[in-house]
Amino acid sequence: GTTKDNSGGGTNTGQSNAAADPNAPTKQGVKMAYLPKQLNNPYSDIEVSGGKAALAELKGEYKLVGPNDASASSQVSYINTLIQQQQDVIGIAANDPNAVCPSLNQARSAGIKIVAFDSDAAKDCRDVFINQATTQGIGEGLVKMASDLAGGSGEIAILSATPNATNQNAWIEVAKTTLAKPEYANLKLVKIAYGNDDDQKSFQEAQGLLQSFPNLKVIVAPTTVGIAAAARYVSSSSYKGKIAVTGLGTPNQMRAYVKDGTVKQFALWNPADIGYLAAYAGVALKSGQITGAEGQKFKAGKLGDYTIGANGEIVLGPPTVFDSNNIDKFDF
Amino acid sequence: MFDKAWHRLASWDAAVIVVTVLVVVIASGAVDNFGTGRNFTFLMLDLLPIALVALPMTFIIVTGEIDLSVASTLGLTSAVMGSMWNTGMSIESIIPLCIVLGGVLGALNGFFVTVLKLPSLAVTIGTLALYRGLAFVVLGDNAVADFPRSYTSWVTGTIGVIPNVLVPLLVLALVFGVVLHATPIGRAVFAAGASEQAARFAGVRTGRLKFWLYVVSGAVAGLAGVLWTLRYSSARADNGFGLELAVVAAVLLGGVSIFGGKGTLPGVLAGVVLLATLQNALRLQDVSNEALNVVTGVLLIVSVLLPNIVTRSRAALRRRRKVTS
Amino acid sequence: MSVTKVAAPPQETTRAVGRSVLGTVFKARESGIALALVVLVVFTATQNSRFLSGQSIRDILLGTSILAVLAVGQAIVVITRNIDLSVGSVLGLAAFAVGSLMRDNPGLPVIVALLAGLALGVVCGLLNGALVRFGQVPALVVTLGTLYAFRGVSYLWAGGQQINADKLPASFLQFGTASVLGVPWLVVIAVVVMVVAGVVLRNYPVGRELYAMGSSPQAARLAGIKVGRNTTIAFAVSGALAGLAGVLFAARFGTVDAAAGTGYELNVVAAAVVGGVAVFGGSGSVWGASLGALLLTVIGSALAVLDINQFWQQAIVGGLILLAIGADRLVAVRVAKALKKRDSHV
Amino acid sequence: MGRQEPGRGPLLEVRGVSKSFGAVAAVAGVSFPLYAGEAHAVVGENGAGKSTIVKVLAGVHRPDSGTLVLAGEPVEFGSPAEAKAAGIAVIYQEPTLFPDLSVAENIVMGRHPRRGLGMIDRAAIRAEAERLFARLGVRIDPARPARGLSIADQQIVEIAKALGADARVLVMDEPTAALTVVEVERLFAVARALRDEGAAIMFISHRFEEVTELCQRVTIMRDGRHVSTDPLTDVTVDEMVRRMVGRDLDALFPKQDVEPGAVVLEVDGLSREGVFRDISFSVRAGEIVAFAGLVGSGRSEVVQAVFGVDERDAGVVRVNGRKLRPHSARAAMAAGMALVPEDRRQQGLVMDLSIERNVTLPRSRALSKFGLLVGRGERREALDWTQRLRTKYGRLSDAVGTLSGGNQQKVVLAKWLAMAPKVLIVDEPTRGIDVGTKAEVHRLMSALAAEGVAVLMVSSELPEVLGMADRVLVMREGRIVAEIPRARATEDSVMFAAMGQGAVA
Ligand SMILES: Nc1ncnc2c1ncn2[C@@H]1O[C@H](COP(=O)(O)OP(=O)(O)OP(=O)(O)O)[C@@H](O)[C@H]1O
Ligand SMILES: Nc1ncnc2c1ncn2[C@@H]1O[C@H](COP(=O)(O)OP(=O)(O)OP(=O)(O)O)[C@@H](O)[C@H]1O
Ligand SMILES: [Mg+2]
Ligand SMILES: [Mg+2]
Repeated sequence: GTTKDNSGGGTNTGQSNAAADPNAPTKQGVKMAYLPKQLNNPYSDIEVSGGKAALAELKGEYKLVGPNDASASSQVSYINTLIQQQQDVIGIAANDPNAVCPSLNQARSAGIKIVAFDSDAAKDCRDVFINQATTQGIGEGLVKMASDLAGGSGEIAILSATPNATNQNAWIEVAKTTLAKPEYANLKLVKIAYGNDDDQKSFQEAQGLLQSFPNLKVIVAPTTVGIAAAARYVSSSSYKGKIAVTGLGTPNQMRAYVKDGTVKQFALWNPADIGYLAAYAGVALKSGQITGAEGQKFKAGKLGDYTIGANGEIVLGPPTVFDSNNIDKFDF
Repeated sequence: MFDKAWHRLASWDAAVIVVTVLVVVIASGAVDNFGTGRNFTFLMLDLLPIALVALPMTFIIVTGEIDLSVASTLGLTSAVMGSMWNTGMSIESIIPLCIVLGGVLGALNGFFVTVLKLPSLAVTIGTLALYRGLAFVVLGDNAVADFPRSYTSWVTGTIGVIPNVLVPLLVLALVFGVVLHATPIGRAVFAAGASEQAARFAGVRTGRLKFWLYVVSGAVAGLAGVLWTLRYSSARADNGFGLELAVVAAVLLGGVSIFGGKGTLPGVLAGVVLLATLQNALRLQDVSNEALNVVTGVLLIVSVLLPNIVTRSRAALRRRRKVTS
Repeated sequence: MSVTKVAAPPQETTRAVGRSVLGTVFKARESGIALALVVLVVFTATQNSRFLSGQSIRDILLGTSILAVLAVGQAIVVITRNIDLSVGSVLGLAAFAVGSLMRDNPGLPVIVALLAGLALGVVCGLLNGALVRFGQVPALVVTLGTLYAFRGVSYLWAGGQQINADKLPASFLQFGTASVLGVPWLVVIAVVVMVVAGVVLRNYPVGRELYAMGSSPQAARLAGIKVGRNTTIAFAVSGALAGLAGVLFAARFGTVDAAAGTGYELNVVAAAVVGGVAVFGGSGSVWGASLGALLLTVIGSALAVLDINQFWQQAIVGGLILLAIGADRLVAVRVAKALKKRDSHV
Repeated sequence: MGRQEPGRGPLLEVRGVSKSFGAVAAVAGVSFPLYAGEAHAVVGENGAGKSTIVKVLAGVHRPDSGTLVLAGEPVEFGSPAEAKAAGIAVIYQEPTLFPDLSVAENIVMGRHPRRGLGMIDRAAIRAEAERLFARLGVRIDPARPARGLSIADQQIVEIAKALGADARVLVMDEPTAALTVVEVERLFAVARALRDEGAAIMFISHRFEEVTELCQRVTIMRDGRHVSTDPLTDVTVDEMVRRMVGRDLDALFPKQDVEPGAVVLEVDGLSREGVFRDISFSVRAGEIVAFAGLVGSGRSEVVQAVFGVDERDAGVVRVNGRKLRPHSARAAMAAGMALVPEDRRQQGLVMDLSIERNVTLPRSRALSKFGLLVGRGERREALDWTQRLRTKYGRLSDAVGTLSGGNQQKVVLAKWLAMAPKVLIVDEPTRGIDVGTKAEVHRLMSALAAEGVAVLMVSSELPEVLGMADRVLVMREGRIVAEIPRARATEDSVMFAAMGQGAVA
């Protein structure tokens, strides 16, 4: 029979081998559709707003579609619709790296370029991936912030998004290996909770963490929904001042909690820049200036020049750490 | 005049079929990219799980019961399929095991409904939570993705524009249709739904019948779970979340009475196609998901409201005629 | 004649004995849940004493209050042999409506928010009620339809907007956590709702009529009960309470988008069913339903505190629902058997 | 039509009331008066339209034509609530209790006594229930739920409900059907007291002793029409029966004499706790055996247990010497047994299905080819049997619910005759069907017996029992108390056995 061992689960690549022409003219009127994990999520709204701005600069056509639930199967239906509508580029934040793969490959065979952003699809079914920061950088950064807030020792817990979230899981992996290093020997990760990127669920999970672990010092939430919910819970409870909240969040959402002292510091890249960069990468792909191979370069408007890294990854840059001193300089 | 009103009611499903055909024709003309072969493929792939699960659901609703746990059964079989694959079992033995598992989950519903005689709505709300919860227990954080190419590509593959999976669906639909409309079992299903007591007095073993319907419903949901997993090459605990409402909506839209005793399988298939086509066409027109929700809900209510209004206004008319004559 | 006369006296004694047995059996339903609750709390507290800390109890009560308000409304509808699956969507709609109202008019007092939520809920409930009453469409179908439709409306309205805590007036947010005499406002409101509904159902004719309708619709009509009117009232109340719950939700969580309350309907029905409200109407109480809500919330908290894998939570809730309705059925069968034996003249 | 009563007008008058259900004219142009201080009997055969009149008075049905006149004023009741408000209390033929509510609450539903703040006064409710039960001389715990009450107790609660309403007009549709003689006496004492206080009472019963004991005036109905209204002193019981039936009884029951063959059905020691006990009897080929007894004596339960739709606790059923699997209607059918149940609307027919489907439902397996039901087999069979029974219908595909009662009954018969039974059990075979059909049904049963079928009949109509049966088994309180051969079966002997010693005094 066919078993895991002999099925050869990993599959051959669909990478296009056409040569890139860095000097090809930038196409106008490129139709690019954004398919975030889920509509009506403030974080992805900011992301795609950057894409919209970039496409206006590039004289392309911007479009936003997506499901109301963060499920892979509904994304597939939307990819199919986009294929039918003969888009030029699809920018996708994949809910499940593999589930969207067959459809994305169908899109590619129909000549559509795929730019994964924020959350990667499997490598062999997209052209490039816009990574907000290196996984290593984020994972280590999270641990460092937690360590600072905990004073170098004590219990910490992670409040993540969904159990399947690709990014968060990758960052948590890095965080775990980082914690194993001797300089963090006194930090103890007691639990990883999942708020499913649902505000209310995250709120309750934060509540549960504080009840279960009386000695908890820091909640690290590597997701914007989670950190806001955790901060809100702590700020309205008797734990305020005793528990530190940190992680990845948007300045606008977190401003109130930084001001009232619940949150000392947190980090994030500018989400709008991800969408912005994705649009430039998409148009460059469509114009034939790049194909997604390592080492190719393209221009990304106000963000400057970028080089494609290994596996078609394009890294946006290091995240910004926000605290009470600088938070008022940002508005997103 | 009695029989006319009656016929009007009974042919609600015929009306749905006509409306479905109309919608397909109009969409082909008016919606860009709708009438292409590839879109047909996508449409069929999207409606496959709903159509599949709707087949036994039709039987169950015709007997006057309901099964809300189907989507969770789908999710649980998908999760189990993933974890079995991880243990290194062969896919050839996993697939039948998953279908059997679905049957067992259905049997538990059947036990509660027919042996303990509990209301099916309450029972299947309970198992809806239970099975979905167990799916998460089984697979937790993981998504199993590395299913064999030969299988996943068969599920997404086509013969011309006809998806491969349409073949088993059509075969099953034919079998379910024949059983419902042209066999003693079908007769018993209608009788049990229209009047359980009268059916028992005519020698129908209603408890046993319903029990097996739940088993079949579970098994088909298990099959749907397998196909779902292979189609998205992703076994996840949340697969098919919320599908039960879409299935019930399609069945009711197809003219099946929620009180049991009435309905046809062609009508249900038309209901499934109508819902899926509307969604597909409206989405191609860039109508948002949210508007689709409203359309689905309104359609559902109208589908039951309309025949009621028709029969009642006919009855009122008749009364008036009688008084004047 | 002599036969019946001789038979009479022993019959009387058995009846007198039966009464006390019956009394206890009837109270057993809700006390069973209460017992389960106590066992769970005690067990959890022995594992983790923090479970009984002030903050923890406050959190549980706050969590329960929203679910309990919904469960009270659901119980009222289910008692009349109907069901309201649209409550989650009504909650979402009301939460967003009230959230944007408060955001745009920061000066409004909280009471306006509450009234606005109630009013919106009543409108939704009346729509359900009218469809059930005049359209003669089964409640399950109507409210399944409006579950989609109301949710769709809130998405259409909200789009991608999210109303964040920093946009809401502080007075409104405080209302979500503040207390009077140490009891959070939300809990006060939930208790008031529960007591009012409980007293009306138990002590006012209209309440008794709702039970009668659920117990036997035909008999209700023959007894001169205005079945149509009462059905509409039940749906309107359920809608109103869902609207109110929406306001509480917005105040408590501070962040509202169009998805608020998605999937709540199953929790609410589960709370009512677990609390002993019979799905086929005619029996159960709002106390039971509220206890069911409390039990479900405590289970959630306890599983978190006991550090049980959160994935088990849903499975345990499902198993509990089955257990509750199964036990309910067994009690009912027992009672029926006991009554039959007692009355048999053979 | 009734005789003019000089000096005072009627409290409530029914004037030319007609009511049809589809093609069935249940009541056609009926008029009679109800006087204050008088008990008025309405008698007629099953299906004569008595209950329909009751429901018109109760505001359940709106008459198609005709009016009700209350104290000289024409009234129109749009709902039961309005009739109630006008002072009309009704005891329906079928008990209409709320099983989940307490007995006391059932009694006061719709008119709860109140105390402060408009709240229900529970103590008063309980006191009222106890007062009413005391008046009726029964002991029922007011706090217990109505679920599980015996039919007799249910009926008593219904009576208490009506008495508690303090009505000007008290309408009682067969209130005594399930009661024992003692309880009937108490009821009558209360009714007389109410009557003497000036209430008008309408009383329906199939027992003439009761009618003569309580009432002063009698209206006779036949086939939905008014036959006569007279003071009871002016008519004899024989005269009433003659007017009710409208023709000679003997002509109605053309029982052929058949020499009984071997024993086909044998029932031994059948028991079901709380319902019937130790039932043993046998039926021979060609024989018609009748079960007689009061309503609620357990006859229907016995035949349902014999057929296997109900469970039984003990006992054996044999057909042609072979034991039947208990609680399996299918096994009984396979052995050649057929049951025409008493309640055709609930048990006999699937109202929403077509005539054709109903007729062939028990035989769908036999009619299928390779498991499939295709072709015209079903239709041919349905056509054959409905025609043999001279059933009137539009099309075979019409829902059976659209047929008149008598034709529905024929469909039930067709359904079971189509399987050519060896044992035919008929429970109240002529309930609610018209006189002509009744004769046809009797002819048919007689003919089947002549062909060698063993027929077991349950009937509450004494003339039917006396006219058709070769042997009468009388049941009382769940037991067979007498076996009376045709030669000795008389109204007196059967009633005597059915009511128990001393009852027929
Ligand atoms: N709701 C209904 N729909 C159709 N037909 C009906 C309905 N109610 C009564 N009938 C028919 O009307 C006729 C008169 O019925 P009704 O109940 O008034 O008889 P009845 O005199 O009370 O008989 P019984 O002595 O058996 O109680 C019957 O043929 C019955 O089948
Ligand atoms: N719903 C019920 N709940 C409790 N007891 C019942 C119920 N129905 C019937 N019984 C009891 O079963 C016994 C037999 O009733 P059954 O209807 O079989 O009598 P029957 O002789 O066939 O009368 P009928 O002429 O009404 O058919 C009675 O003692 C009655 O009290
Ligand atoms: Mg009657
Ligand atoms: Mg009977």
